[in-house]
Amino acid sequence: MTTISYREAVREGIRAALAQDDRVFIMGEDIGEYGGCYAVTMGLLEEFGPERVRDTPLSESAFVGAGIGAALGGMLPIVEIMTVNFSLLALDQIVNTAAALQHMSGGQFNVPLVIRMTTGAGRQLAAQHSHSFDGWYAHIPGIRVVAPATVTDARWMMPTALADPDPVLIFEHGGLYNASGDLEDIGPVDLDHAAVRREGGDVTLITYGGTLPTAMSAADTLAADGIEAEVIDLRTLRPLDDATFVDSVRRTHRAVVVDEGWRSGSISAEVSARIMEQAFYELDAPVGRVAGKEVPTPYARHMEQAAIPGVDDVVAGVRAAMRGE
Amino acid sequence: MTTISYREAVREGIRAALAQDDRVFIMGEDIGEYGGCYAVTMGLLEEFGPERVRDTPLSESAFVGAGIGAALGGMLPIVEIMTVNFSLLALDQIVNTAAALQHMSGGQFNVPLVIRMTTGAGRQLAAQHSHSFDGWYAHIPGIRVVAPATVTDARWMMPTALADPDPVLIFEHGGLYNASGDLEDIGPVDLDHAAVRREGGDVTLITYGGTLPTAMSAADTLAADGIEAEVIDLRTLRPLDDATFVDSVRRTHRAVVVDEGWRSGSISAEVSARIMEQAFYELDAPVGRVAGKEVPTPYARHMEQAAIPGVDDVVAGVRAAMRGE
Amino acid sequence: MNERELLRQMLRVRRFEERCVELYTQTKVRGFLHVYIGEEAVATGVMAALNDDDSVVATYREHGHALLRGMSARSVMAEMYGKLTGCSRGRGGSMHLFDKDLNFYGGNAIVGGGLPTAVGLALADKMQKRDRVTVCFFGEGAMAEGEFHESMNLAELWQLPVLFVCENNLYAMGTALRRSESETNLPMKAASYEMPAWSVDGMDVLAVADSARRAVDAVRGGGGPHFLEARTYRFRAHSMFDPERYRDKAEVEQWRERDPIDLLLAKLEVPDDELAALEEEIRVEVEDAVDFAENSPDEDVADLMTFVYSPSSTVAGRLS
Amino acid sequence: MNERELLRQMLRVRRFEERCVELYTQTKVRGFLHVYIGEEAVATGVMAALNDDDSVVATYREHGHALLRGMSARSVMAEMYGKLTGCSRGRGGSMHLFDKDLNFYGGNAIVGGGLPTAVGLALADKMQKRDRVTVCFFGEGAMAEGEFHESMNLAELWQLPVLFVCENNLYAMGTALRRSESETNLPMKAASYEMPAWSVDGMDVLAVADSARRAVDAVRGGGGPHFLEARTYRFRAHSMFDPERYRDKAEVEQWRERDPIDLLLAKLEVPDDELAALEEEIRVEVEDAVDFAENSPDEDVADLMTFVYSPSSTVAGRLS
Ligand SMILES: Cc1ncc(C[n+]2csc(CCOP(=O)(O)OP(=O)(O)O)c2C)c(N)n1
Ligand SMILES: Cc1ncc(C[n+]2csc(CCOP(=O)(O)OP(=O)(O)O)c2C)c(N)n1
Ligand SMILES: [Mg+2]
Ligand SMILES: [Mg+2]
Repeated sequence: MTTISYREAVREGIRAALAQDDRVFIMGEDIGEYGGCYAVTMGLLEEFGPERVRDTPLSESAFVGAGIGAALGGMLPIVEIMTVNFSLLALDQIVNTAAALQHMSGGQFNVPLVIRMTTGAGRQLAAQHSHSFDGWYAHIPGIRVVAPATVTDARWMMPTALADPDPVLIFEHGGLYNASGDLEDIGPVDLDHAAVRREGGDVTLITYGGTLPTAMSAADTLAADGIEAEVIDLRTLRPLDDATFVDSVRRTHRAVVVDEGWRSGSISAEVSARIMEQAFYELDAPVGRVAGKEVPTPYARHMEQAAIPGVDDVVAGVRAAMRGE
Repeated sequence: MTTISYREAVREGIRAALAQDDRVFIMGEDIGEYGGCYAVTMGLLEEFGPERVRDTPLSESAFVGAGIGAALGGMLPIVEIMTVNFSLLALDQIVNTAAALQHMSGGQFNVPLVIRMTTGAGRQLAAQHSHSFDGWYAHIPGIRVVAPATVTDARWMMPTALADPDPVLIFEHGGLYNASGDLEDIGPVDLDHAAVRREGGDVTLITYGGTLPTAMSAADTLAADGIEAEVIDLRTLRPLDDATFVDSVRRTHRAVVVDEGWRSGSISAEVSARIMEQAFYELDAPVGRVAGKEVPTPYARHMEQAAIPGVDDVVAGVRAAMRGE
Repeated sequence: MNERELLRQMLRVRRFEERCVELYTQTKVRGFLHVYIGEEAVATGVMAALNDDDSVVATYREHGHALLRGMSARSVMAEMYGKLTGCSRGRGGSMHLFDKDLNFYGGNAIVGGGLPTAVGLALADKMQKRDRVTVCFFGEGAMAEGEFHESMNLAELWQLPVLFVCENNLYAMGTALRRSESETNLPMKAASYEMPAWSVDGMDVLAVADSARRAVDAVRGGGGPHFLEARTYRFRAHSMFDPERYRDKAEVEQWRERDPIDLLLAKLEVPDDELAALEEEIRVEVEDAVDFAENSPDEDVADLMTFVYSPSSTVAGRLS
Repeated sequence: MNERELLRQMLRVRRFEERCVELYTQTKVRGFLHVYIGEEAVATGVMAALNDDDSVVATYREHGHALLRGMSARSVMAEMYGKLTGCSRGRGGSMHLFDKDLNFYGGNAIVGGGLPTAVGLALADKMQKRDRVTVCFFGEGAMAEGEFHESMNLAELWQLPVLFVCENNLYAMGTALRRSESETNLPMKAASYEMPAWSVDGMDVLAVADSARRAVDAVRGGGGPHFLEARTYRFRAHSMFDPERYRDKAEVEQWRERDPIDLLLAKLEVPDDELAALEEEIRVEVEDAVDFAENSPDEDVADLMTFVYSPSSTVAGRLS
């Protein structure tokens, strides 16, 4: 087993796909000559050339839309949007075309498009570079939304995403790029199922992406106090694998959802509502939510940290759940 | 008391604002010479002239952004986006600028902008003209999201929205334009509070906008069976007035949320999660959701109707809640 | 395509749409209905220049494009009736006609929204070294949208085999061109991307066919994207909800004198009986389509959730 | 503004930013940092043409614009330190500098995102019959965005008092202009909106000042929007995370020979002691700003939720 960074793992996922299938190409702003804003695509231009590692002008709507057209034309495009906030410029193409086309055409056209973007706060990039719209995108039928939280998933979600006949959005948390971990040779990730990252019988911690490390640390802290948390990594935000977390809650009778997105209308609300619907009578306490503060992300480090869930917040959330609050 | 249509009520709200305050103007596609895509602004051009009733080219991002700039420059713009789906083209301006600017500038700049748009299905306009992103927008801090469900609210939300120092999005359900009702002379609507549209002690029905009539009809049907539903019209989707619906649930011990938006990640999930958090121990049954099917809206009438909540669905949802399911 | 065939196609589209308008009034067809009446020469002329495996992207005003591309009147009419036998199973309606077998990518009701798709189709053709052209139709109103600008730039920068056809009917709903564009000379706009561009009389189907042939040949020959403005006019309202307050009756009348069908008829010497036979043939085709639609089944409501995801998707399996 | 003052302002911006780079290396300043080194003549020349009540919209590369518009080095530096005394209370950082009193609308990190705001500010001025001009700065990379296109059209269509200043430094991050625009003659693009446009040597502050004066006067005089391209170059990396693989060292060196400060110094005959005094004055100002920032308090975390909504909003009252 090798230890690599999350950044390298994402790159390896892309590289392997480019090497294996001629239909695969990647396009986006500064992915080629610059080497990628977050250096994810560094070296790919040299290896695969400018046709398949295609720098685009600043025009999110057109190049995402071109990804749709290219997918319809038989290619398997990977489109990189530099930062989640900029994806709003392409939202018309994603929602009104990519997600809707198949249904709208009565099943004639599917769109095998993969869109990757960097999400999340923690790097003092302020309000136009730091949000977490991952859970928000999960509202849209017709697309699949996934978020690799580990090095292994960062590597192995790509082949599953490319094999998917429909649009897949991959959210890579910017705070994870420098994280290192063991790369397991698991092959393409099963994106239909959440992963249990830690077993425990006292409470279920449900999270994904950038907050998985936070939840895992919190679980360690809690374990020292005798509280065993089961930590579930959703992996896929749409469609939600509710069976996995509902089963867990049926055993633990308590749940806390951890999510960096703004609390109201976040994926944590949906998880809470599903547990309400499917396991209400099994609950010993209300499902808690530890989510992002509802504020455009501030630049100053202490303010930014206060805006996103930290280990202490998760620990406090679990303790409240244990008290039945 | 006069009986007027919802369309006329919206128009009267705009007309009165234009007449009362020189800073108010309205812009959007075909609001002037054409008379408005849904005839809402018919006659305003003639009354107020082309400077204040300003037709724009097809460029949602720029004219919404120009609304932001004009608001910063001391005007009180009302921007019309013809249909909710097209607002995705302007989402960058709404989320990355209008909603974020005040916080990002440390409180220096507020944006008193009102954006109106038509939302919702039911008119066989298919997948690019029929969605309900109302609840989705409610995820964004920095904006207020409101939805008039009655003729009176359609008339009287506008002055409150214009008096708001911050961006307000008004969602008008297209299915309501032709509905008529009594116009009450209530003055500017209190947008900080939900409205109890019907009192009842057995179950709380929580809804807003286009599905209020559906919920009211369902309540009538249920009353015939001896089930008295309290019907709450949220009015404002962001920020949610949870006190009103949580109080009601504390009395009824059961709740069903009715919402045309796609179920996963809808406002109904947030309402459910808040009841979970604030009234878990008062609940006799899990909070139910009667929401839109997660599908791009189909054209065929029977399919479209199957995709959105109807009276029968609400009745069934309440009966399930009464059975404790 | 010979001149008789161009005439036949234009007439076919005209009669089909006239029938649609009637059916709308009878509430058989619902939603938004945008007819192409008056503009038929544009798509008729352009389609004549295409090969079978070329791709077409159109707008919500696309009944004509669909028929001209080879879709049957039955599948289009049934779609407008919302029936299962419609091209899109009745899920799309008038604004969302598609046909995969014909590379007809529809049917986009977001103004400007089809342009990036066309760019991508052309990119796929180029990358796969296929000898295909993608034609993208849009109205002059779409040219104010950012997606127009971004798409033109991308297509030219990457030298993609796409032909942009602007159907300039002078109005975007009620907005006259001079109120939507500061520069109303549209080829000048294309020139600002260094894209070869020219205008053609969109009422003269022979002129359109000729221009389109030149443009398509240039694109296919590796000349990069081209832009063609067809100057035309819609004789009817924008949609069925349009009081037409924004233009003079006189202006409409003036343009009606240049009805593309009449212009071609004036040029060809079609004997009365031949014309009558043609009209009859078309009448039969249209009425057959109406009968077909009337007698077609609705889609089963139980299938509502199909095709949100592909049948082969594991997601679809889980949701059904 | 006289030539000595132009020199002083350019030097001030240069020294301030050089210090920022040091502070970044020392991890005092964080996030993304984009410096304007090499491009100072552009904003210096343009700002010299503005009145006090004119409005300015800039980008994330806006330290210079902020200082030149009249913001104190203290408020800018404290902002970059993330301190409460910063212009935006430390919430914005380098990319989000704002000053309401100076009509400085910042500070937009969405490429192209500021253009619609500028259009709206100019619209407000026009509707209120105020004799003001709005200047909007952006990079040549922004011109590929749809928001550029839509904004240009709207401004020209409505004849708004706005000056669009394109800071063409030849690169958008690592993307050379010829790889981002099919037409690299930028005034041609403006011309496609019928907007008067010209280019100026962005390394020659006197030329910029002269061009900007002409443009601002024309805009203020009712001549509608104008477009000015300033041809410049950034001497440093795009941001602090840029390996600069996309351009030759030689190219950079060539441009450095046209350093705007050196060019002006060569023209003016500034005695050594005067220059030394000027440098010292600036050093003192910059160090004072650093001290100020170092010694300023952080914002109280308890205030995190303020200014999501206006303090006068009933929403804000409910949420606090
Ligand atoms: C993005 C978007 N904005 C607005 C509309 C509403 N709308 C539909 S058609 C139309 C006019 C389009 O005019 P043009 O492009 O000239 O095409 P035409 O209808 O004249 O064929 C408008 C404003 C839309 N469908 N999409
Ligand atoms: C909409 C959007 N897309 C991408 C980015 C990332 N980005 C930041 S600056 C930049 C280059 C902009 O180049 P240009 O407009 O020429 O300005 P310069 O940096 O050269 O001053 C890019 C791609 C962004 N901030 N916003
Ligand atoms: Mg038109
Ligand atoms: Mg640049």
